[in-house]
Amino acid sequence: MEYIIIIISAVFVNNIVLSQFLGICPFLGVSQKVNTALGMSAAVTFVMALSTLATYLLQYYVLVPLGIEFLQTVSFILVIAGLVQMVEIILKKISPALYQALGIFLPLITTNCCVLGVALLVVNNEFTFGSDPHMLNLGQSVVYTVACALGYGLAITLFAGIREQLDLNNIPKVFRGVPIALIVTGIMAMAFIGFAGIV
Amino acid sequence: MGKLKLIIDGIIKNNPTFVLILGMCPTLGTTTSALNGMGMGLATLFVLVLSNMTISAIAKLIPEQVRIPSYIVVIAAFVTIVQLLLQAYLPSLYETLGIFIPLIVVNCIVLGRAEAYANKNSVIDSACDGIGVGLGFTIALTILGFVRELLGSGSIFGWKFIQGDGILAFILAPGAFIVLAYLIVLFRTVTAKKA
Amino acid sequence: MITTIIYTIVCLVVLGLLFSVVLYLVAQMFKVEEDPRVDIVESLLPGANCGGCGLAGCHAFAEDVVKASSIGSFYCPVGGDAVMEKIATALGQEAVKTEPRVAVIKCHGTFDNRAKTNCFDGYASCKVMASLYSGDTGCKYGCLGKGDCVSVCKFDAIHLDEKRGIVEVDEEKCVACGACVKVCPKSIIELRPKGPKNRRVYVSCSNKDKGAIARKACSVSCIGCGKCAKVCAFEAITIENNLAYIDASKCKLCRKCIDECPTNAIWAVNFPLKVAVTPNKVEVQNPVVKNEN
Amino acid sequence: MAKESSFKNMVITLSVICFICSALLGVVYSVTKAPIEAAELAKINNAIKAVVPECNNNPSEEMMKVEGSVVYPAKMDGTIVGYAIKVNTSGFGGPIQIMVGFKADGTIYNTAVISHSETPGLGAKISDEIPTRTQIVGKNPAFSNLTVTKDGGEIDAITASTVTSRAFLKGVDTAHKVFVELQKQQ
Amino acid sequence: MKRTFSIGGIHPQENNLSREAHIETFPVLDVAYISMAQHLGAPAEPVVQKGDKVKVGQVIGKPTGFISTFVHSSVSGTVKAVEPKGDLAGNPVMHIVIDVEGDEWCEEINRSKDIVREIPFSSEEILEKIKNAGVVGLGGAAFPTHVKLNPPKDKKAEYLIINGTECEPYITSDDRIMRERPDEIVIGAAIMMKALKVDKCYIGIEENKPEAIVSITRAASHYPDMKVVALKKKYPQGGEKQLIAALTGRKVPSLALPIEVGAVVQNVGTSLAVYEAVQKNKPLIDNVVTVTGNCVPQHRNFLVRVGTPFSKILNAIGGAPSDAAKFVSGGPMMGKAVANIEASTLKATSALLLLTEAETKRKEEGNCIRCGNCIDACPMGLEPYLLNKLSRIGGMYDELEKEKIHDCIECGCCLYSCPAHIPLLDIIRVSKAEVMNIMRNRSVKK
Amino acid sequence: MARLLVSGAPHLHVKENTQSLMRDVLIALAPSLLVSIYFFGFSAIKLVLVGVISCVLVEYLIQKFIMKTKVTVNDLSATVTGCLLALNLPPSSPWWLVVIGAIVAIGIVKMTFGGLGQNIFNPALVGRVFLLISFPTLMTDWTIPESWFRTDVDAFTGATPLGIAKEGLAAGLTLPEIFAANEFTFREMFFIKAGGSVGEISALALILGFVYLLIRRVIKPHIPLIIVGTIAVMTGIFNLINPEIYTGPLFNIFTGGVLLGSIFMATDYVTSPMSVKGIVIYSIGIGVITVLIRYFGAYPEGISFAILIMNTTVPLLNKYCKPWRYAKEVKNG
Ligand SMILES: Cc1cc2nc3c(=O)[nH]c(=O)nc-3n(C[C@H](O)[C@H](O)[C@H](O)COP(=O)(O)O)c2cc1C
Ligand SMILES: Cc1cc2nc3c(=O)[nH]c(=O)nc-3n(C[C@H](O)[C@H](O)[C@H](O)COP(=O)(O)O)c2cc1C
Ligand SMILES: Cc1cc2nc3c(=O)[nH]c(=O)nc-3n(C[C@H](O)[C@H](O)[C@H](O)COP(=O)(O)O)c2cc1C
Ligand SMILES: Cc1cc2nc3c(=O)[nH]c(=O)nc-3n(C[C@H](O)[C@H](O)[C@H](O)CO)c2cc1C
Ligand code: SF4
Ligand code: SF4
Ligand code: SF4
Ligand code: SF4
Ligand code: FES
Repeated sequence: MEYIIIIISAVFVNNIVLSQFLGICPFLGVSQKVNTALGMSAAVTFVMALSTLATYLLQYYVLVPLGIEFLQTVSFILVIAGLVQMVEIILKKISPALYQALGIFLPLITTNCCVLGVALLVVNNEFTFGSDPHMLNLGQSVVYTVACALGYGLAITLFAGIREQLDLNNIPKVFRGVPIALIVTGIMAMAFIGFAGIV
Repeated sequence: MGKLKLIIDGIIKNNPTFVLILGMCPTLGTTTSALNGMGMGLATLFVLVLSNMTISAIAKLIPEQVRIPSYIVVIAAFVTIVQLLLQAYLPSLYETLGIFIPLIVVNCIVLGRAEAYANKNSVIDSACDGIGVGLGFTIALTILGFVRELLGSGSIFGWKFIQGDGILAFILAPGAFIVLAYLIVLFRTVTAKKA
Repeated sequence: MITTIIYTIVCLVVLGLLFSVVLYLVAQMFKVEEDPRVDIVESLLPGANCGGCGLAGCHAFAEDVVKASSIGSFYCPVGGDAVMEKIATALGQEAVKTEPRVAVIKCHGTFDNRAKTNCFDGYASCKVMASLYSGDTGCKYGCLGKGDCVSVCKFDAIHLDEKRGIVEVDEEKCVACGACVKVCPKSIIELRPKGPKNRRVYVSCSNKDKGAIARKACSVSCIGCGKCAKVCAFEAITIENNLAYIDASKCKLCRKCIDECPTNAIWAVNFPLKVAVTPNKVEVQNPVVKNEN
Repeated sequence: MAKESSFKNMVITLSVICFICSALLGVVYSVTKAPIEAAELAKINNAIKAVVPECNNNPSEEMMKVEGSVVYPAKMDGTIVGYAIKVNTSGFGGPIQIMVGFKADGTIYNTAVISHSETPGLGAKISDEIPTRTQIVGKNPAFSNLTVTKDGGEIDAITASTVTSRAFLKGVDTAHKVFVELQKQQ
Repeated sequence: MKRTFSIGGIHPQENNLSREAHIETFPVLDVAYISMAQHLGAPAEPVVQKGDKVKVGQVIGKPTGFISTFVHSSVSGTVKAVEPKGDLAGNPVMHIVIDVEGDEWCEEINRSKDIVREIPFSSEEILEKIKNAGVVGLGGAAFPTHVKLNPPKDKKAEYLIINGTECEPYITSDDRIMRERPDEIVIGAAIMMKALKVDKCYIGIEENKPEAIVSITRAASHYPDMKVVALKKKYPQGGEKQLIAALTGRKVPSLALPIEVGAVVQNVGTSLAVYEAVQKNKPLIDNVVTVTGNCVPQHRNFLVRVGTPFSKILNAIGGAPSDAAKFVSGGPMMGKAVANIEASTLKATSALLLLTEAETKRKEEGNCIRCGNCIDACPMGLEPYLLNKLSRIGGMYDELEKEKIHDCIECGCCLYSCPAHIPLLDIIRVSKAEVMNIMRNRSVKK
Repeated sequence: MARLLVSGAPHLHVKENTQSLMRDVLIALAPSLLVSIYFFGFSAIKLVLVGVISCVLVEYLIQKFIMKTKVTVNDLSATVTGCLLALNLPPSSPWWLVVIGAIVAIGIVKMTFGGLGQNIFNPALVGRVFLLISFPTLMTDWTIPESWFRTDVDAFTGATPLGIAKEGLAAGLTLPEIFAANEFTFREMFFIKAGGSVGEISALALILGFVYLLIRRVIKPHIPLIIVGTIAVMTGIFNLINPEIYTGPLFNIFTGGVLLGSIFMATDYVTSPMSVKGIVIYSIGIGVITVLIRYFGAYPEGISFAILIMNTTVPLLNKYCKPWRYAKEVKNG
């Protein structure tokens, strides 16, 4: 039950893009086509799960015992950057098509706030899933991270669908591109507020 | 190139928020009031200038393969410094900005400027570029925060001029997106007319 | 205190080491060969993605150029010779020079030059109209005036004169990408050399009907009478299917043909003012508005 | 141009950069460590000061744990004049940390919100001056029904933020339980 | 429940004003203008020259390709000219202009009205006779009938389907021939069955023509293998894919011909022409043309010789009424608007329809409101609104192909039913042609 | 004879146009409007008038002065939006609330997307939701401003049945207790009920409108029926599991905006899927989300959010749920 609450909360209620404001740049950037958005969400999910796992271990088995938690930011980002670059290299080899589709945005996953953001949230924040405030354990962290990534995927896929449709429409010139995308996101955020309080 | 022009370019032509559309997360996440926006902007400015300078100084020494990780480590170090300083001397601001302070590391603007400008230019030019872009960011965040605060809470820099609440949607997530959209449109129309 | 600093240093250096070693190994294991020249060429291109080169955008152009053995058959109309030269240098080849060209409309059947015979009531598009019938005037060859070429032009270089029912090319803006040539269902747009000082002479008509029929349909039609060909000292003019054509490479811009043409179908542009008083130009100066649509 | 990406170069560069950065960080950390701790302490102390009657001890030094909550006893010349009790409760947007100050007789002296993540403009108002706080000051939870009016109590909720108000009052209630426990222990 | 096809379709107002008008023979005029492009495929090549004397039924044009057929003179007289003339769309097409002198028919043509039931010919002989008679499909497309009746060897025909649906509003020429000449039609069908070597034949007629159903049923009772089926009224039931689906439940796959599901569809008029060609040696030189329209005082069904100018037919009903704003050759849904009323009738001209401005003028185009009416109306299950949007962006050929624009049968249901009055089919037609072209080039490359 | 018209086939078209469709929607809304005028008196008229006028005005001003395109307020779509916006607000709303809603609905949600037919989200609903999150107190204030027909108004002030149920549950009561304390009879809910938005007062009037729209073939019945069906099934199951805390089908269908939303708002052509397959998923989604929000969410009412949330999925539904294509069949099917 607790895991279900975690998932619903992270996917719908506290959607990482629509209510936490994380990972907006690639959200706006890689959402022109549904297929790319799906690829991006897959990549983000993968990277996020992996990096949270790594950073969680780093936090609790290295930084905390050594009393150097302030090194969080540096060490986390280093780990994440390494992982992303690895994924990039591997992807380029295994699936050139996907690589092409995600284009320059793969390296940008590094600078996607949601990866580092979630890694930091997981080890720094108290959560109230199901019970009183507590820190997440490893299992919860991974589930939470994956759920966040799924929420990201959900948002970006819906958004890409909308943008594909917008491409067929006659948007006034000044609104084309980012402004209309932001307005759509805003209204999506408004719609998702409906989920407020579900968990 | 004139240093002043570099700075002004950063504010107008390369405005990170309105033109380059980078660093959206702090832009949207911290601008519930003008002061918060400004604080975030200044913190970023600080990191941006220092990292730009450092990177332009060391760019030539770094092999291609580890370029990005090296830059990131440098940036992260500066961010951590900001983080520690804020925590020590401005704890309340540190608390309001919350997670967005460490996230300056991944703010695309910082790495973006390092990649696009600092590693090709001199230290001084990079510093000016950092100041310009950082100011552009700060100004944009302040304006965004100002508008959201004005509409959403009915106050200006914390000074409340109406009784009760404003239009709450503007300080919630949807308002952030929508106000930014209209500011970008405004910016586009104004700059297009000038050009 | 010192221990903290030592831990910090050790921790971060170890991470950095790990990072570089692992990355290096992975990079070795998953190496992909890619021609770096594609990126170089693409960065040289204007990035308009107009398709004027006949390929699917600038990236495709770059890929194909790099693949091909010689760049002779490639030309980017937007970037022009300057860009082609840069690409050639980048690839270590000679660039081919192409004369600058500009689109010309080979029809001048304005509303007052030709009468409407019916009223088109479908979607306002030349393509749609041409797919259905010969057009709403007696001339089966002329401009349909629905402006497909206008909407396809990425450079805002072609405009529809609503009052006179004909399109006009803005020479300054036209980059001769050829998009309008491709889209015009009546094939009346031609890319012609710009000519010295932008001066050129051409037949502004595409009517292939016999003289009498053409004349009846349009007052400025080429009736294929051949007078121009006779008067031309340079054999630049040929008549085929009742239509005259001036070969730009032979034409010496003497403009004798212009005075000879009984229907004012030949146009001379950008010559000094004296010539601007040809009947054509007079008419341009006093457009009679008569759009009955 | 940048140096060539040989294995040796990569490793050395990255290590050196890491070394310099970490050394720098270590130093900055050492320098800011004290002020950071001071700032945190000051925050707690300020909160304590705001919620307990005047005292002349340093409550944060005499902190104790009761029923999982942190209690700071305030003493005037050695006699207890009140307690500041820090409790966690969960509001609309996540955990809320509040400090409730009791006088020795059990009436509420004052309350303070230490941290929260409620919605700006709605629940976030608990950290500003809010009706709830002024209404409960001087009341003794043992004798008053400190719940929102909607639940039959005597406190007006913050407009449109019943959830936050309930959470706040639940926190007060928890603190009061801790207070009762403290009384029992003595 | 009467049968019909399952997806899409519309119910425009029927307006069969001329359904009670008997077929009248239209007088032969002074000059006939006979087009060489009267059929789908390659135009015929003239085999006569200026000054030649021709008789009715004499070959004046010969086929120039596999999908092509003969053209015969519909009058007797002297060839006045062989020259390009505007067709109804104003585009130049090779015509043979004949000055009419008397009405002298070729000898081999049997002009008696007797009904000849016996079919003494073999399948090959039948095809030869049909080809020599220049018979083309009269259902609209004018596809050479002998080609259609000769399916590739690897495809087996199972059914002959006779299309008597006449689903378009206004037109009544098929209705009239079914009522007036049922026996010939049925024998024509029997001939085609023999040519195709099939033993099943459906004759589909929409229920709004009860008299035709009765008369054809009576005539078909001689042939146990023929089944007359009354169908629910719905446009475009006459589309061959829809008719096959309604009658047999089979669906012709995308880009395939009806023979893929074992069916061959022929119009009732074609059937009549086949009868005359095979049993009477009479080439296709005349056909029934409905002349009608709400603004027309008289509604007529004329048996018209091929090559009669439209303007002359209009004169016969007292000239075009002053409020007629559009002439349509064919029905209001599929017919072609006439730009040149000096153009003359073709073998497959089925109607001349006069519409007023109020009836036909396109309403001002609005924004698509995504009402989905066009989707509901499309009998091919396409999304016309989307095809329209994709087309207007330009260059989206891959997407259009994915949306199966090539399946569009150009029935016009979408444009008809759009409340925003978007010229859907105008736009789809052009993109469809482009997409089909791309597809063809691709398959040629392969 | 004038010059001949020439165009591609077909040469006939339907008589309906956008304006006539919108007019039908307005006619279908008339019964509800009349009931609310009867019940709320002048304030209902005021809200609807302000809604319509401000929506039309905003559209007019934007088209005329900002976009400089043809003004198309004649198509009545802005009128429908204004009308629905007003019908979705509490009767006691001040007029400026409607104006803000109209600016959001037309200015942000419709015109920035290019106007009629191009918007992704339902304008009236975004307008309403915007107001709901911006002015939570005003938007949940259900006091009845005045009444032209009854004097015992007091009996009808107070929250909506949904709100009462939600509050009661939050306060730890069980449903039977809540129902005992408040009278919600089916009869009242069906014919006229107190508490609620201007337009959701009478289920009967809404259903009349539904029937009119069906007869005029303006909408297909799928969306409303599936939404109501889904809600009925889902609440039925929950209600069976625990009737103490989960309200039942009748209560859920006839209270709140389910009928107004499913008949008039979820059916908006522009923002609902094009194919039947898509429509089914869309409608089920709306039903499920509505129930989830009502049972578990912060808001007592969920249909507006549910429709908006499903609006975001419409492009994907259009992309992946194609109509039943003719030619998919393989040989000799
Ligand atoms: C985006 C959003 C944020 C909210 N934030 C809070 C909050 O911080 N505190 C709270 O108690 N309720 C919050 N709510 C819930 C509603 O405002 C409130 O529960 C509901 O309107 C009931 O009104 P009431 O508090 O007047 O009973 C929020 C709702 C939304 C949609
Ligand atoms: C939309 C549409 C409607 C048609 N309606 C009819 C019709 O009413 N009657 C008819 O005989 N053929 C109609 N046709 C033509 C038939 O599809 C088919 O081509 C014809 O029956 C084949 O016979 P034919 O070769 O003898 O003409 C229609 C075609 C289409 C695409
Ligand atoms: C290019 C082309 C080739 C065709 N080839 C054949 C064929 O080989 N056999 C056949 O029976 N029909 C053939 N058809 C005829 C079609 O099946 C169809 O009957 C004809 O296009 C008339 O259809 P319609 O009247 O429904 O438009 C062909 C049609 C076209 C356009
Ligand atoms: C059946 C039907 C339902 C409609 N529902 C709405 C609605 O819920 N909200 C709205 O703003 N407009 C509605 N409209 C009007 C119009 O479609 C709407 O303004 C468009 O979304 C604007 O592009 C409706 C129109 C019709 C025909
Ligand atoms: S005759 Fe020549 S100039 Fe006149 S309309 Fe035709 S093509 Fe144009
Ligand atoms: S030039 Fe060709 S494309 Fe342009 S308007 Fe004339 S007919 Fe159309
Ligand atoms: S014309 Fe084509 S797209 Fe339109 S309804 Fe008919 S088959 Fe469908
Ligand atoms: S019928 Fe017209 S308005 Fe309706 S969806 Fe189709 S194109 Fe759009
Ligand atoms: S700032 Fe760019 S993704 Fe967050």
